[in-house]
Amino acid sequence: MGWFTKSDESRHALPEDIWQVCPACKVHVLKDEWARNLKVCPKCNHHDRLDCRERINLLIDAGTFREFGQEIVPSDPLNFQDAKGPYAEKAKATVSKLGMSESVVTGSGNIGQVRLVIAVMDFRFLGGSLASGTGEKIRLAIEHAIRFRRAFVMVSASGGARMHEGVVSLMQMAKTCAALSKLQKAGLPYISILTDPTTGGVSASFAMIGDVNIAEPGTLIGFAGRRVIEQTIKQKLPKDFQTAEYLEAHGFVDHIVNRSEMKAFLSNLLSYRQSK
Amino acid sequence: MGWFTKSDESRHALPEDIWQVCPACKVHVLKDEWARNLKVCPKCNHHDRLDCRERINLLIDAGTFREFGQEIVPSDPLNFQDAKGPYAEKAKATVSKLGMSESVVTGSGNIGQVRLVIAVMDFRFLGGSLASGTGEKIRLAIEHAIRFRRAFVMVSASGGARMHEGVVSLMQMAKTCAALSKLQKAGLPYISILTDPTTGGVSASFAMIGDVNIAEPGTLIGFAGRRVIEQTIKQKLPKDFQTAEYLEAHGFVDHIVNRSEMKAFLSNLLSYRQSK
Amino acid sequence: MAFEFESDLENIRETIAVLEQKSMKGDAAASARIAELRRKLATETARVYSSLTPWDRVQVARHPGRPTIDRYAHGMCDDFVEIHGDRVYGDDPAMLCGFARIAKTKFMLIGHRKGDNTEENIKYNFGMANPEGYRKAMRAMHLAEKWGLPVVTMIDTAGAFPGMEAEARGQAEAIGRNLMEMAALETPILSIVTGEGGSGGALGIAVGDRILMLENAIFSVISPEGCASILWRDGTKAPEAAAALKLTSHDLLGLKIIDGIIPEPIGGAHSDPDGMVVAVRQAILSHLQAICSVSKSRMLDARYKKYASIGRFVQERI
Amino acid sequence: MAFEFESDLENIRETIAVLEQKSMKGDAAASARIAELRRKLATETARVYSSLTPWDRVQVARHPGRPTIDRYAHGMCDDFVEIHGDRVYGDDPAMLCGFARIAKTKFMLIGHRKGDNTEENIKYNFGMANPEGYRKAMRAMHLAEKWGLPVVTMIDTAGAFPGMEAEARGQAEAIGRNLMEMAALETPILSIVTGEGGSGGALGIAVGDRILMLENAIFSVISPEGCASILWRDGTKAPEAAAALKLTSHDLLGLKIIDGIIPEPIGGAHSDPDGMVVAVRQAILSHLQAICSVSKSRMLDARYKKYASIGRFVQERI
Ligand SMILES: [Zn+2]
Ligand SMILES: [Zn+2]
Repeated sequence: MGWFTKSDESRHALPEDIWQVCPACKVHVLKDEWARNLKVCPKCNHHDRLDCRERINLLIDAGTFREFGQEIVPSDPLNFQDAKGPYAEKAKATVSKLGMSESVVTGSGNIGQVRLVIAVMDFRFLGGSLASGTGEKIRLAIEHAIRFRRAFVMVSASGGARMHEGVVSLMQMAKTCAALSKLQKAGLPYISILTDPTTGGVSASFAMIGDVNIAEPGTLIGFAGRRVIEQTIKQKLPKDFQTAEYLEAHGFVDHIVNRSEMKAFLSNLLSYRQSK
Repeated sequence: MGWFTKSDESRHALPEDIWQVCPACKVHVLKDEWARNLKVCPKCNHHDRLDCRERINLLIDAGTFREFGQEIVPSDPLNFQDAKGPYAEKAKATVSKLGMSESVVTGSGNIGQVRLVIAVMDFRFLGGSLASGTGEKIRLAIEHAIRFRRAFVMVSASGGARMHEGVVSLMQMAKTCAALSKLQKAGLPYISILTDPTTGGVSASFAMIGDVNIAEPGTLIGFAGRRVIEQTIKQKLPKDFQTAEYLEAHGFVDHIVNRSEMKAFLSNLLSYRQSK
Repeated sequence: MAFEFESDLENIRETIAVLEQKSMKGDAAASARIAELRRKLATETARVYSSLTPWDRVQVARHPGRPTIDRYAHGMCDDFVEIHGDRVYGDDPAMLCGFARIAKTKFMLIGHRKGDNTEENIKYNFGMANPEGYRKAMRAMHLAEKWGLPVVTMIDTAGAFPGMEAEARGQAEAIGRNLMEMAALETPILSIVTGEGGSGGALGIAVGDRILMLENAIFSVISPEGCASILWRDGTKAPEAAAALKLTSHDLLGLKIIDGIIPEPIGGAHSDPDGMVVAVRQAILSHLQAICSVSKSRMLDARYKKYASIGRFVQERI
Repeated sequence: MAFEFESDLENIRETIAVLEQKSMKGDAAASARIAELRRKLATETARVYSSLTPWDRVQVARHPGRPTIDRYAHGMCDDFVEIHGDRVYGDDPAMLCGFARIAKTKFMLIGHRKGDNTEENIKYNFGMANPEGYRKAMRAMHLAEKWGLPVVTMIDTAGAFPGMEAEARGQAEAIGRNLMEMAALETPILSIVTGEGGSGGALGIAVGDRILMLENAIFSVISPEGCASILWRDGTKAPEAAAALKLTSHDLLGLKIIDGIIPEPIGGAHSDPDGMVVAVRQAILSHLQAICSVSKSRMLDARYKKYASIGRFVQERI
């Protein structure tokens, strides 16, 4: 376990910016090691968040990813404005800052011999919130999967629906699930990968209804927020509440898979699809 | 409430055999009143067991019932013999004593304008046990319902599978449910009426999977026996455990209906079937 | 219960009450004045209710005197047979399901259940369903599909219940599954938001071929209070949030999220519950007739297109 | 663990053990005698196991050394991916479900899970599933149906768990629903009773296109002890009840309830678990090939006829 130092002394002897502090156990890990370990803490196995490009690189064979629907960007159906100003500006700034058009990236790509359709949410984009552009991109990806009879893999990471788009955003839950019902009818596999965090309207739509639900260890998965629940029931919640492990024990997650094994697991799982 | 006396004195002044004692609350009721009240205790609403003829008279318009499969009688696939002697003799004696061929009576009949197929179990026949003849009669009744596109109504009253026929009897659970899966596919209504008692292999096959499950008040409904459960979990069970009311609260019974209202309820319920 | 925006109306009502006492004692002038004030009350009520702010409507939508689903079920239906249970865990009293008939029109009625008083509200968990409520609703819909009955859902909830047990038993899964299965349900679905249409807990039974709203009902991705405390960092900005969220029936008709508005009696549904029930009854009859007249495959196509088209603002990009 | 009917064998085994000690000390005569005794043990074992009484077989079927489903899953499969949960309430460790592959043959493996030791047995509830186990199994079957995989179920349970919570969560409903849905499942099902096939809890995953039994497995409507205490009013009459119930593989093949017997290694599955696993592997491969070769509609017809014909003894009426 050479990646993280054992003594404070040796740590302080090195320049600050080469260290990554694990958000969970606070251990210091060399940034190189942290990256090589796929942002997973070598000490406590905390799975730190990946952005959509990192996730696609993790799961899809290099050079095979073809992105869909980059022309779909946020819309502002409500002309929404809050205390900090117009949503339109905030969204525009996010798009240009992150260089991605919405909170999800969709496309097709290969894992070995298998070509599949994948949608990957990015929590950096307004908390991975589900908005009209997000829902539309996911719907189009699912329809692509149906057209080409490919499996659909959804990687969720979201705080829920984007309130700046009001009910239009809420309705993306219905839209994406309607597309999934078509996928279901077409007999095509739907794998849902739940990553930290998968909550609110995303958990209550496409994320929990995979043919197979896979989660990374420790992932926060839940409908209502912890604080809201504690206020409602006026008691403290168990520590493991709403973790992937809790969800597995309660019958909602099929398998918890370490990040380093995720691609192999997914590849093997999809090999069970029988060509009809 | 003139049916039952208020004083012991007046009761003792009358000949013994005109009284019915309620098995639940021990109140004495005049036999005439007891019968007129459909064997329901006017004091505590205890629903005493009906035999199959009484049940058919209760539910089906007089003169419209046509029985099926009277030629099906118990068979003895195992040549079963226990401490008391051969099952074949016991079964034969039961048939001749009760004047019915098996533990279920099946047929078609009318409720108002609607003709339906009905199967009624009789607890007097070896505890209403499910045996090969029972299963076969139920299967044939369901197939009749499918052929003539009628609703199927099952009135259960059984302690479970008849062990004298071994696995042949167990397999009647699969047989009847297979027939129900055909009824389901044909889009025909299946109403399950659970009467006291509905337990064991009957509860774990056709009785609990109605489109609509109806029960009489206080009906014992359960898979395992109370004593077995108490021995297993080493604690006392709640008083209402395995009652119709308990099952309704736990999501398995749609409606609890008093005997006097059962026919009208059933008739009204079936009126919701849309002719396609 | 009176609202802030009703203070003028409340003053008139109080004056009428005082005059009525006098009138009973034989004061003829008072009687005349009462008649005049009643006319004024009607005019003023109409004026006030025609210019409600979104936040006002939130109050009206939540008014405890609004008809509950029990009132609709028994007031507008000529027959109603409740069915219980999800067949896996329990029977959720916060979700009412049953066979319903209006004249010759039969359907499956499904909806959130609020109470008429505190006791009922506690029993019905204030209309906030648990997973077993959503699963019971789905079971009822599949039963309707099998028996050839259309489905009418009535939405009136602050949201799905945010409880520990609800999470443990899969609140998210239950709602998500409903969304998927409703999209493919082979029987017509008419959804009516009668009061509060709160977030995923509302949507969980609202994937209709048509969605109607009562005039003063609201339908929102989040409560105005919740939105205000997150985006304004100040819960008292709920009125601003309510306006920004475009949660009223008129806003949502404009956004083409909903398909129609059922007008409320002047003064709101709570001021004339019976009148409201009659209006909903009529709306159900006419809309069911329309959606039941198309073929199954066209209905499913149209339902898919309806939801697929929400949020495609290609021409209005930021 | 040794059975009563194995007492002769046990004597030989003990003698061998004593002689082995001597042999290790260089006693050549002992070595020769050991070889002789080993041959005798093999012959005697074959003799004893070829004439087991039904009650003997009950003991063998329950032997803690028999291969469990985990042993099969990992011993015979080239790959196994467990899936968890019923998606409504929990994940029942007493029911194992997962994608499985033997060479190029892929299927969904589902079965009761007993443990290899006390700790595991407690964890797996001694192979007695709760409703969520049956519901997980059904979910796995529907998943197999969707993905085009056949289903292999392995039955080894004393029965469905008779607990208070199991009743509250619908043990009866869960089993009944499985019976109905398995009958219509649009993918082939191969069921193998590997140990105890106890009553409804066994049948709940046993509605196969073919049902096989391991030679010493049992399949019964009730445990012999239960039957004896009810019909003989004497639990010690279990051996008589076991005989009367016709619960052995040979009896049930004769009654045409099952479709085949998988022979066990001489001395029973527990005496050579690896050999047993290999035999089951072969049986799965050959039977799956057969049942997967017919069309879907013929398969469903045949499945229906199979169950419809059980218990039609028109010619043998009492
Ligand atoms: Zn760490
Ligand atoms: Zn009584």
